[in-house]
Amino acid sequence: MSIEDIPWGVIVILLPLAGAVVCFLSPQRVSSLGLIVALGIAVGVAGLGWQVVEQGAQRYAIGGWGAPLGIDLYVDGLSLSMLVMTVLVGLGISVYARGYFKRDKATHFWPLWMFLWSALNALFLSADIFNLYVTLELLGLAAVALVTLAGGSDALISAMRYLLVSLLGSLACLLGVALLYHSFGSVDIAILAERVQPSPAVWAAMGLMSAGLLLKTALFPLHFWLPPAHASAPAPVSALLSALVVKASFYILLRLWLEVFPLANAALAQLLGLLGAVAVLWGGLQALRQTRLKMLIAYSTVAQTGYLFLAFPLASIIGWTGALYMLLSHAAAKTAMFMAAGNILYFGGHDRIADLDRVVQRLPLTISAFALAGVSIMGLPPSGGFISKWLLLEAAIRSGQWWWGSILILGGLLSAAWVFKVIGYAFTQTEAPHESRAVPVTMEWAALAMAMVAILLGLFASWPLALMEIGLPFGEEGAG
Amino acid sequence: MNAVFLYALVGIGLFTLGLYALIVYRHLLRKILAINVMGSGVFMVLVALAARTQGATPDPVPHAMVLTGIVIAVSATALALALMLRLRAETGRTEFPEERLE
Amino acid sequence: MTDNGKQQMPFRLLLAVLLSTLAAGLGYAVLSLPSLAPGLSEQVAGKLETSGVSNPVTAVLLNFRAYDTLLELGVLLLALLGVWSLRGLPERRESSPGPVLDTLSRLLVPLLILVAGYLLWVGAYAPGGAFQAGSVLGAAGVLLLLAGWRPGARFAGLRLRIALVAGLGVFMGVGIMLILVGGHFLEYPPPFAAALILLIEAAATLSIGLTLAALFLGDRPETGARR
Amino acid sequence: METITVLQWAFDALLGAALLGLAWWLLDSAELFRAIVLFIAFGLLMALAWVRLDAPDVALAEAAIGAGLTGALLLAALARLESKNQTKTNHKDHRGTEVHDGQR
Repeated sequence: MSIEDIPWGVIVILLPLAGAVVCFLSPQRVSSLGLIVALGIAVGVAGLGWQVVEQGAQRYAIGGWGAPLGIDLYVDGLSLSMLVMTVLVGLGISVYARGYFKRDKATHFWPLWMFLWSALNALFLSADIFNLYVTLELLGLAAVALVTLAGGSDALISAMRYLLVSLLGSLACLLGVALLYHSFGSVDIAILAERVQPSPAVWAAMGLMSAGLLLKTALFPLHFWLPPAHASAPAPVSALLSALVVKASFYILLRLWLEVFPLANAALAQLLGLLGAVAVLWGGLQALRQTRLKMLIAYSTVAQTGYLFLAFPLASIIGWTGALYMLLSHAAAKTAMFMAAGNILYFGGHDRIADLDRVVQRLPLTISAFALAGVSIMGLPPSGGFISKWLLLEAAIRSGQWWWGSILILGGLLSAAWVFKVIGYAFTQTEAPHESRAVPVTMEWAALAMAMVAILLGLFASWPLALMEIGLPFGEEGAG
Repeated sequence: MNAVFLYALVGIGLFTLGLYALIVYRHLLRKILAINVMGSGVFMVLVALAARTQGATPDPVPHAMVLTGIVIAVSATALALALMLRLRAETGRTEFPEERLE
Repeated sequence: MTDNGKQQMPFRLLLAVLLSTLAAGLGYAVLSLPSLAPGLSEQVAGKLETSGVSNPVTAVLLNFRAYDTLLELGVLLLALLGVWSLRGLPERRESSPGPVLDTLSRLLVPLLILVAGYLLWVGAYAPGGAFQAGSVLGAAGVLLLLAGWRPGARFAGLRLRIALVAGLGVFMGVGIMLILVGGHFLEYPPPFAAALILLIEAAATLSIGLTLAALFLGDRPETGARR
Repeated sequence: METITVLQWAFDALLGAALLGLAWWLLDSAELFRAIVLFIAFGLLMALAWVRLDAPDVALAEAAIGAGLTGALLLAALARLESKNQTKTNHKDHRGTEVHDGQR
């Protein structure tokens, strides 16, 4: 077997799965094992990326059968971007979690996190909608179990709600899968894309799958479960949920929308854009009202998810690219923010914004990370957030729907308001004395590194933009 | 219409019935039962429509999918029940707090 | 509990109307499907010869779509991890099993294990297979647990964990081995397909049965040993 | 021949109606214990439906997992919910001895 033929995609899925098994078998050494696996996954994704850059989009038939009988893996620029994002965030989280989780918690965290990582990679690589359902369930159960690690009634209540929402979303998707399979005799996305014809069953499948995935992506008004779940989870888990898990269901929606349901009508796209716009404003306003830092950041995820849906009414390559860029830079920035919040919580034992008490002096790196991530969330240059808003704005103007552009600006102003509010309190002295404990250095640097990724995405935009185009996931110029 | 579609319609009925119960009832155990009924409905649609073959043997692929689905359903149910018990031990309640409309 | 904890009446009515509309729409969509559709049955029948088994459902589960099954074993294990990470479940009511249950379990458990083995074996050519066998094995485990049996320290540690991951581990191991000999992931060479499938199914049966019984038990066995 | 198809039709219609009725009954029943018992019955009827739909593999799995193990899980969970109801305070002390019993 020559180096070109190494099935990196399979490796990237199996490595974390094997990691989960090994972590389960040897609970004493989970952190080190987990970190080694994380590095291995990074090598695997690098190998896959190299293959894709050299040879273009790849298809891999598991079991050698090939669709429609077997299950295929498919990787193009879109899936590769998601995998790279997962690796960057995953490495950061793995380093951070080594400091954050102590003995017993760590033995539970690592196998679950490895399962989650495996589910994410499998999801981004799958070309088969039934297989996507299985990965969604794997992802959902892992995410719920991770939320419960925080213990306490808030975390348990929100985990329970999250579990029911997640199962409901998956079942709606599965019914959609059933209708599509029984209409066209295949569950392979590419084959469905060829065979799909407008019919009541296709409409029903589109409605069910979109609704299920929107629920999982927490698009307004289906966002009710997200803020409590993301806020009450342990900080590294909050970061995983906001940065990666919500994006996974969005990714499936995007794939289906681009390939299987291109007959979707414009009114529905406008509706999604409208809900996205409301989410941006509502999430931003709610974030501003919160008194707890993690709850604030969680509401900001609702807002930032809204931006992703602005691409649907624009429906152009540049619009989709802008949304994908938003997804990537939000992942990095939001990870940094939740890590920063985790540091503050670890340091002072609380995350009340009004009592931050000159935390900037005690945790300068953490507050820098928060501020830098804030730059990207607001969409100021130079940052990934800026590039994505620029692309979305351009798409809005080109398609003659400038009003979507105003949402970008309003959302940016709302984000700026809460970022400055938090930073202001970080400089203010409060009277309440509180105990504090030292934050491990790795946790501070991990937060800063993730914030730097969000900034670097703005400085070096050409490379990721070129990567996204491989295999033309958004169609060809002029066709969109 | 033949028996295939009859069972498929029963599946749709179970799905919506389960959805209704999931939203309306507050006790978590009922919500878990409701999710299971919904799942049975989806499985019913999958298997019923697989019998639309010319010969005697139905399409085996949806059958395999449903077997996968049944195992996933029991896994999710086990986790949900454990979470419910834990929630009960922690808070003494088996319902979600009032203020939120599910 | 008079209204068994429901939402208010106007809300329920509105919901019932909405969901009836949904059901009608979905029902219409289902009825609009053609009344004859072979699906993938012809492809499955065409390749059944080389799949290593003659029960088409087993062929799909363990060969054509084996990858789904592998991930599904992951879901089962993950659920157990999730349950185990929730420490402090309320204790079950331990009542002494009584002579009936005790005798019953002594009689039934060996029988159930036998049935599990039988189902595992016939799965290749008749209804049955790893999942059915595993769940029968799990039922045997549940019966043992009901009769008051608990895994002793000898079983509770690494051995139990290895048995719990055996299915997933063997599945992945076989898949990777097949890559190393030059095939695709999980591409069984036809002469060995039957043996490899049986090997995977045997390991999966053990893991499924144990996992289901462990899910029934709830608490992690070791926590008891440590306290 | 004719009577057989009519009988089959009647059986299918009856089974479908029974499934829907049982689902409603179990979800709406005031008592949780009864709801679970009805759920197990529902699972067994589902298994019958799978047999009618020529899916013996699914029928076996449904009877064993869907009705059997899920039912056992539900009943065990209910028992724990109710045991907690009755002896809320002295349960913690009880715990140690029980765990030791289990180790034997």
